[in-house]
Amino acid sequence: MTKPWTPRIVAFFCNWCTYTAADLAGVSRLKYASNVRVIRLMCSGRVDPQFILDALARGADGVLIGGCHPGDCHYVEGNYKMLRRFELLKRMLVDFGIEPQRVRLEWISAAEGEKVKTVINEMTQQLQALGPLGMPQKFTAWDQELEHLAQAVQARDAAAGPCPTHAAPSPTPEVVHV
Amino acid sequence: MKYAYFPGCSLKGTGKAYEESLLPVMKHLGVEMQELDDWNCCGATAYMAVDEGKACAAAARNLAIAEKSGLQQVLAPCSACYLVLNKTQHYLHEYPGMRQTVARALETVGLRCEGTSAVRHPLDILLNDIGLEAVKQKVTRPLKGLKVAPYYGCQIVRPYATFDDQTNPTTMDRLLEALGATVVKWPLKTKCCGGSLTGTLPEAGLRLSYILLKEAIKRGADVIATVCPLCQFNLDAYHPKISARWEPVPIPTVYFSQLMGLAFGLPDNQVVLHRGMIPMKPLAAPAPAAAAAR
Amino acid sequence: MSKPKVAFYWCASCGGCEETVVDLAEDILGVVEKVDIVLWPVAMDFKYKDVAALPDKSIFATLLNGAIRMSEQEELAVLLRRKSQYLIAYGACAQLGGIPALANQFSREQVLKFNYEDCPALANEAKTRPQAQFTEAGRTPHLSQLHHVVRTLDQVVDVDFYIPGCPPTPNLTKAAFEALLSGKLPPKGAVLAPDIALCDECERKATKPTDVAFTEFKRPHQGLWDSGKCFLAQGVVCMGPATRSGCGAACTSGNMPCTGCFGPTSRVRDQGAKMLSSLCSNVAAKDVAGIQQALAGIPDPVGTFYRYGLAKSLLRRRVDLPA
Amino acid sequence: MSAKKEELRIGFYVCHCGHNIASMVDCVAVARSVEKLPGVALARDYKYMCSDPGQVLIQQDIREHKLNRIVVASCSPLLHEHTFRGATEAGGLNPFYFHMVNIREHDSWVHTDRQEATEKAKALAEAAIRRVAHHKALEIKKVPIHPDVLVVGGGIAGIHAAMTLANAGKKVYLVEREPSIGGHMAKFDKTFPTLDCAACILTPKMSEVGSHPNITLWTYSDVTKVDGYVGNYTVQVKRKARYIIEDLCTGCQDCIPNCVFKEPKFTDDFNEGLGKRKPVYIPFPQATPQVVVIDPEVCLNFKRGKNPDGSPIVSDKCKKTCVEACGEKNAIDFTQKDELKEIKVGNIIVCTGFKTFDAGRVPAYGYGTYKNVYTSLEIERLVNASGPTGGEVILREGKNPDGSPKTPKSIGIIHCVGSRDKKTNIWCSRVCCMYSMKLAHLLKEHTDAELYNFYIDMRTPGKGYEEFYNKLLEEGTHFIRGRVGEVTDWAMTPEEEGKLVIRVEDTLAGVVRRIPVDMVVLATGLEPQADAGDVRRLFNMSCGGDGWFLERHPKLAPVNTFTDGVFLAGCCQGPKDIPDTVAQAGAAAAEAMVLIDRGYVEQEPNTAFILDQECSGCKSCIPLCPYTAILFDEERKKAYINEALCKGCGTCVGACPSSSIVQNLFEDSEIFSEIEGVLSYD
Repeated sequence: MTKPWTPRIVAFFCNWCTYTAADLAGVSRLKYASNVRVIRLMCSGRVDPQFILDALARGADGVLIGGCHPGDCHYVEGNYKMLRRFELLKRMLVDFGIEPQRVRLEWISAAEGEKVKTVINEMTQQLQALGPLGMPQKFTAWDQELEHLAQAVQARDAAAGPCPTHAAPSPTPEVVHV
Repeated sequence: MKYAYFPGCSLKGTGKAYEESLLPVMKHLGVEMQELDDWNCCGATAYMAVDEGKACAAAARNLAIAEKSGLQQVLAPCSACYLVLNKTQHYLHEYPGMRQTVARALETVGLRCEGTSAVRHPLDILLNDIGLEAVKQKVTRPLKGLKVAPYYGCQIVRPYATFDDQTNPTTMDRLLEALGATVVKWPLKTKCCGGSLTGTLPEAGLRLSYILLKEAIKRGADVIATVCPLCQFNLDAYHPKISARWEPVPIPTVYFSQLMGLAFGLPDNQVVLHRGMIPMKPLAAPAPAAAAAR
Repeated sequence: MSKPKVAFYWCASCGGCEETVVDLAEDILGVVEKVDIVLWPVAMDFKYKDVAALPDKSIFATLLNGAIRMSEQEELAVLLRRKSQYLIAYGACAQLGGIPALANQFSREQVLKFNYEDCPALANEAKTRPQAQFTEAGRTPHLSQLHHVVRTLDQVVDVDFYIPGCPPTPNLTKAAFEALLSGKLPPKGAVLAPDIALCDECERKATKPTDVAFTEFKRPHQGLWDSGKCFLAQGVVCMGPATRSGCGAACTSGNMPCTGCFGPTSRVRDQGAKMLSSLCSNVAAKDVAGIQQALAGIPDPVGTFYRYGLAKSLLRRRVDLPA
Repeated sequence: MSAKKEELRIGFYVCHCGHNIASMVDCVAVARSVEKLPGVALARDYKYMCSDPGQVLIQQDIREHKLNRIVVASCSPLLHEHTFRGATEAGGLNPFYFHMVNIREHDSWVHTDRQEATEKAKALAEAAIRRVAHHKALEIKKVPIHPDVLVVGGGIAGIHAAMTLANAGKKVYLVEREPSIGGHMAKFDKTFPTLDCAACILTPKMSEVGSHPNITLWTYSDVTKVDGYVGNYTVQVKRKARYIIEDLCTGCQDCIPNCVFKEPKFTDDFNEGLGKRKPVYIPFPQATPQVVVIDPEVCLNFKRGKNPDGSPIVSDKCKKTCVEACGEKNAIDFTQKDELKEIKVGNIIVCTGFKTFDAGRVPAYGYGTYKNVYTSLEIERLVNASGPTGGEVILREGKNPDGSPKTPKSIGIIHCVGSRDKKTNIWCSRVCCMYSMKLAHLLKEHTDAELYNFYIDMRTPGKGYEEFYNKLLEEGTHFIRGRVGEVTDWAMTPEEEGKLVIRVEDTLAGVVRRIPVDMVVLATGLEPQADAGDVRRLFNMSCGGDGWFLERHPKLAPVNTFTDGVFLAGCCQGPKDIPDTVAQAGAAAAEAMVLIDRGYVEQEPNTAFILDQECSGCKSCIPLCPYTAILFDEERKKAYINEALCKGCGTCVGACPSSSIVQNLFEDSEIFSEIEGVLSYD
């Protein structure tokens, strides 16, 4: 049985606001889509854009970053730093052909369990409409041209017969890895 | 400023005085009103109670025509039209099911309603788009000494508080004050006029009209200013019956737009005070000095 | 006893890397003295079939420059890998994709269409395009084909070491030869340059304030720059903080900001993302409009942050292009 | 690489949490799936991991199976990370070789499909397994706690918390922004349900605070800045100029009758505007400290306008009869300026209280339109013997034929004004039913009027509360169930003439009623203070969506906040009555004492450090640190982090362009492996 495709969301939540809000959503037994996987960081300022790109490259269909509301950061201004990165990253991802809805930054305070639910459900819905990003599959597809060529060369070489191996092997200096 | 104008049935019939006075006033203020081409019944409140889907479709057809006209603002002076168009707009945004129903219905006549236009009330436009300063500048005959009871009725504030407070609206108060009138303290601003009960259950309906009229007189009002054709009709047309059942409460009820026309010094045929059944006392003539200064 | 065999090869590159080998000047003599060159198309006449005829692993080291852009390049890369004990990605293109990899923002069709049809400087009324093969006079030669994707060398074959740079400096090249020949080699996969960012050796470092807060960004052509002051302090995007050192800060010494050709340090997975992170974090504005206004000075983030590293970036390529 | 890499032996435990997890997540399947992952030595499922046997299980397994990493999949790490780190340590491992997976709050409780929830649990578990492989042994830092405590707000909560601490021998700074402590409680006449006089029970406590050797009382003062962290807060307090030298004022109040203003003519806030005061005044007779205050806004010795530093301009135009009256005490100082004090404390208790709902926001009830509509707090002052009328209940409008003020013959009390209402505040203010009945009782006692209570529901959960309700019913107070539609003055019958008419649907009788009364009392609800947002930011707390300060856990940490060393008490956390407020204040004091008596706090070792060899000295990180923990070594041209100042946000790590900064517990490799893990499911 093959399951119908559903989007994968990797979420980076700050410890103090959004992660706590997600805990609150749990305590309040709110129900939301199970597509999201939360990674806890101390602050949204810790979110390295590499994490976002890595998540996308590894198969996430969307990335959600959750931080404290502006002015409310537990570490004073970490969320502003994330906001600034996000603004340029969003633009850059469009240049990479990635729909802006796939990467989302939300301010969710510790009290906003309800918002965790709405944001995740909304994002799931949007990604469902966009369809898979499927980077790992894309990488494989892109590299098929290598395989095709390798096969063609092999076929040609086989037709040409084995390599003459008359030349002497090169003397190898002793290798010491330092 | 240009608005799509949705008159609705009343302004072409019982509420003729509203249209006859509002159009010149708006023109005088430099507002252009373009009557919607081929508009139809707003559905009114009764239709909503029978079949929301069909009522919305009927109302949405008007919105669709407005969208097609390219005018994003729909001016709906009649309270019932204003409410129904607004309600339809809300339903289209909030209920996907309703959006589909309406879309299917409109499709059959080759129309689409995106729900993008804003439904506006004349008071909203006067206060927020034109501004009281512009209104004041047009006043040539301040309504000095005229005591007015501002009567908003129910539909422009309930259930949607779009541009004014729900229990104590003040936009008309401020407008009347800008015209130079005195606004009487009148806690019945949004009380029921009796609505259609005046015809179907007169004992209940007329009683409500009677309370409004009685309280207006008691609080020293010379005239009641209204925004709604049905309110105006109820408060104006049933005096003989009310008088027979309770007591005579002879106070005129006019549209705010008529008072505006009066204050702007527009000709009688644009103020149309003669349309009321209870005549309004003529204003005291302006002091000669003030008249000369104009 | 015969000397170790060495091969030089070039793929999708401009030839600058070859120049570096020549730039070794008299030192090249020392190198040539100790090795036998078995392949060097830019300088000497060998045939591919000569290489193909060599036993596997019989070449001691191959220095390959250029990205892998064409089928022929890939074929040679595979062949040289098989024949070599050490395969070294030489220069930014082989290591990171380099300038040719900027084509990863476009499809093969877009590239061909522009170059053979739309390019304003072109006279090709017949809109002739290169063909993979054609038959003339009874013979059917095969031509190399453009791949869809520009790749780094290590995305095609296993690579032992990397010498970074566009082009690599003679010093690094010499040092690499010395290490190879003496056998004192770092662990496999190493980049043969210091693992610290460029600022370390940039003379302007001292002029960078500790409280930089960007209100705008400028591109190099948009002003005249103080030749002694940190570019970032002047609001010019300089990739130095996110780029490996080892070039001797050649660009900043020439009053041009670093563009990142040495690639990231070993700890970084995506050079562009890290540079973006560092620059944006230090923008002064706190509101979206202000932030966007400041960042408007970076109109082409992909071209700015991945000028050399697009093929090696985490996403590798514009994602919606055909394979 | 130093020693040979140790073989990874991870122990994995998935908790059923009774049915909380097991009902939605197939715990056995999760354990079986994790078992197959590289590095996993054993995987178990267990009913309650946080129980003693659960913890012992971990310890035994560490010893018997030579485990060197532990992963527990259960509830939120914010709840039990500490527990399991403890178990890991007790088993002989460094506690930071542990990682926790949240499959309850983030999984079983929020999803409805068992298969999906199980898949998610597997993915989260795999992420932790991959992550924990990168964990390093870390050491917990112990930081000493400064033993002094700051209590902010001098209402009953602040008073009780300060007294509790002071009596235990702790030094307390009590900061209150009004000229006197006492808060709302000082305004009340009697308290429900016992009807004991508020002043009688409060004022002894107030004067005790004023004279306690361990309490430094700063009234008329604001906290303006808070720096530092648990155990080591540096707090700046602005002592507003009251133009009286507190130490010299004896509280004789001779200055007040001698003020050049013969009659009091300025709004008296303490009496809710029902009374008047002079420019020099004492808010109420029992005020603590017994020190007068001069209001520069109205005192004739000041000019209107401000000096460049914001202080009022002294005109010296007044005859200064007050100074004369003060005589040799010389306590009046017109040149006094606001003074900034800096104190060091280890813990902070926030008791900033509430404000009452602005009744004008419900125009239908006529507050501000009809003079005889009152708020409940106005009535508290009106029935109070030391209030503006000496306890006589007289109407604002209307006179008897003989010209004397009128006493109401009928009074309507409207409940839930600004409470349980979507248009204003949705919460129940908890105290209004009870205080409305108290006021009904007091008003009846004072006036013998007919009393009507208009309620939606009667809410009397509390000791003796329901009994009080019964007593009121017996007293003959009318209770009408229904939300009042409006208060109006249009009369329909002769009896209604000149009265206020309350229109209400009596939902028990099923009729719409019109009840004419002389006086309407609006039982206004409780709201967060207007500046709650600023206070929250000042102390780095969170607010709920409704604006009340947020406790760390509604049940298990009701007086803690998300900031260690900052505690809550009283109505700033949510509406509550005096007994609950006092209980909470005691709890907050106890929580502070826990830290003080232990003497140190443990700091999560999630600080960042810079790889010295790798740092290029680009200085990108330095401006990013809000704690100035990153410094530049000018000699070596490299940046370094002062670990003592680092709070562990990781912002510099995310921004280092050459990845040369590492955050303990949140290393790049740990997070990358987590990303890989969460995406590993099919």
